[in-house]
Amino acid sequence: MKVRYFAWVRERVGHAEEEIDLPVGVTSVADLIQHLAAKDEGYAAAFSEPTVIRAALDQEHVEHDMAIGGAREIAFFPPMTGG
Amino acid sequence: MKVRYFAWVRERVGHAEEEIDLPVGVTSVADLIQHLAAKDEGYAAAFSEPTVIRAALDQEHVEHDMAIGGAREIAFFPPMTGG
Amino acid sequence: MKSWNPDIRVQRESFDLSEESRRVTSDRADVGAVVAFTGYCRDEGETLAALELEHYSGMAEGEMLRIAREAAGRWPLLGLTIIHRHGRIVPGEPIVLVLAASAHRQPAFEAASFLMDYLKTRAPFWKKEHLRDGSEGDWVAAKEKDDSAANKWR
Amino acid sequence: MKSWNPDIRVQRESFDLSEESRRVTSDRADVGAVVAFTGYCRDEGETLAALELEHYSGMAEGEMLRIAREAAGRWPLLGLTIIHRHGRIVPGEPIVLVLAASAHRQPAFEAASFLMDYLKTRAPFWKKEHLRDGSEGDWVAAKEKDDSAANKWR
Repeated sequence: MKVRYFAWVRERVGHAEEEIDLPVGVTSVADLIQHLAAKDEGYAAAFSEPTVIRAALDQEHVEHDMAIGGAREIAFFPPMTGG
Repeated sequence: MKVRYFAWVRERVGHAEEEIDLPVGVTSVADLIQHLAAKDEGYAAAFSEPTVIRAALDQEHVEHDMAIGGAREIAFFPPMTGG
Repeated sequence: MKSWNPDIRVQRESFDLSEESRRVTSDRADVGAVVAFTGYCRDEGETLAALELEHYSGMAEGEMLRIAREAAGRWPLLGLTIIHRHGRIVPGEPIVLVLAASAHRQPAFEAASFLMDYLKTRAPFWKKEHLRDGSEGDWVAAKEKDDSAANKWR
Repeated sequence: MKSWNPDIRVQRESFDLSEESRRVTSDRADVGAVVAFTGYCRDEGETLAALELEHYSGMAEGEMLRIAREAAGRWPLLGLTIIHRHGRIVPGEPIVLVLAASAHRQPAFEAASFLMDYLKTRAPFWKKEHLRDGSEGDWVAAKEKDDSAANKWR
């Protein structure tokens, strides 16, 4: 699936998007955050405070306990500051 | 002093303004309304429900118990419908 | 903070929203929010030909200025414009503009809403209807709910 | 009542308030009230050179449309426009426009205020500061009070 990052999550991770295969055992948004945080220092910095990270599945806001299911795209970003 | 009338008060009275000398005994706005209502049928129709009539002394809203004092201009009109 | 005075106008002519917005925001960068309310003449289910707006010249401007100063005392505003038209206005045309500028959105929204509620009940304007069937309609009746809307700010 | 769809735009270019207002009011005479909120880029005490607005293309439009439909379900609106800019925006320039049209003023005020509160907390846009001293500033932090403003509509 495609993973997208925005704002300072993107800057810390080091890229705007990537394709990943969901590892066995990763079923919820929270699982994926934990998995990504372990990849390297950049990811660790991006996800060091998981509770502030917002997530969207197929471009809709979701909570961290949401199952990823068959979503094609997941996005992680800080609280929004538009308007 | 100058007395001015607006909207349906003006239409019922039959003119937009007039000069009057305050009769002895007329000291408050309510007194003047009572005095005017007795002038003729038009005035009587204009002031038949005194409580709905709004008044302004020298172009500021006042209550009916306000003393007319040395005001140069008094105005009577229905509740406003601007905006 | 730049000093400013409320911009109060009573006029026959219409107005341009963009121009009025520029007037309060140009040459400055401390304004973060502008709320512009425009009130229009409705055709009341295609029955209305026009509204004739009568006003008390002099008092109208004075009352609008008092209302504007009241708003400026209640909220941290950076600019304020009130334009009220008089004369004959046909359906679809604007009647009134209230524009409030502030650093943040909340004061601008509240001030604009307050100004409209107060204008409705305190500014000396009266609307008379002219109907499409050629007859002279009634004077528009004041609404109870306009009074209660104004009272909520007390 | 004419049927209508919310007008949702995410764009680099600025917008014209009068033109957007005309778009929702022309060729009809049932609109009695238009509330237009414009949000501007402030210079933050002359420290800010520009804001860079990043957005999640696709989701931004989708979320704005969901918010607009939510407003249309809550208030008797006759038109609704939301324009949000992205890219580099300098102080004094507009960032966002929310415009709500209704027969009466209360729904227009409430819907515009609701839309702004929801946009702030749900539309995927992020602001990064570029400072006048040449340094890259921080990402603007989300405000606790924006969350509470949005929550009051629940």
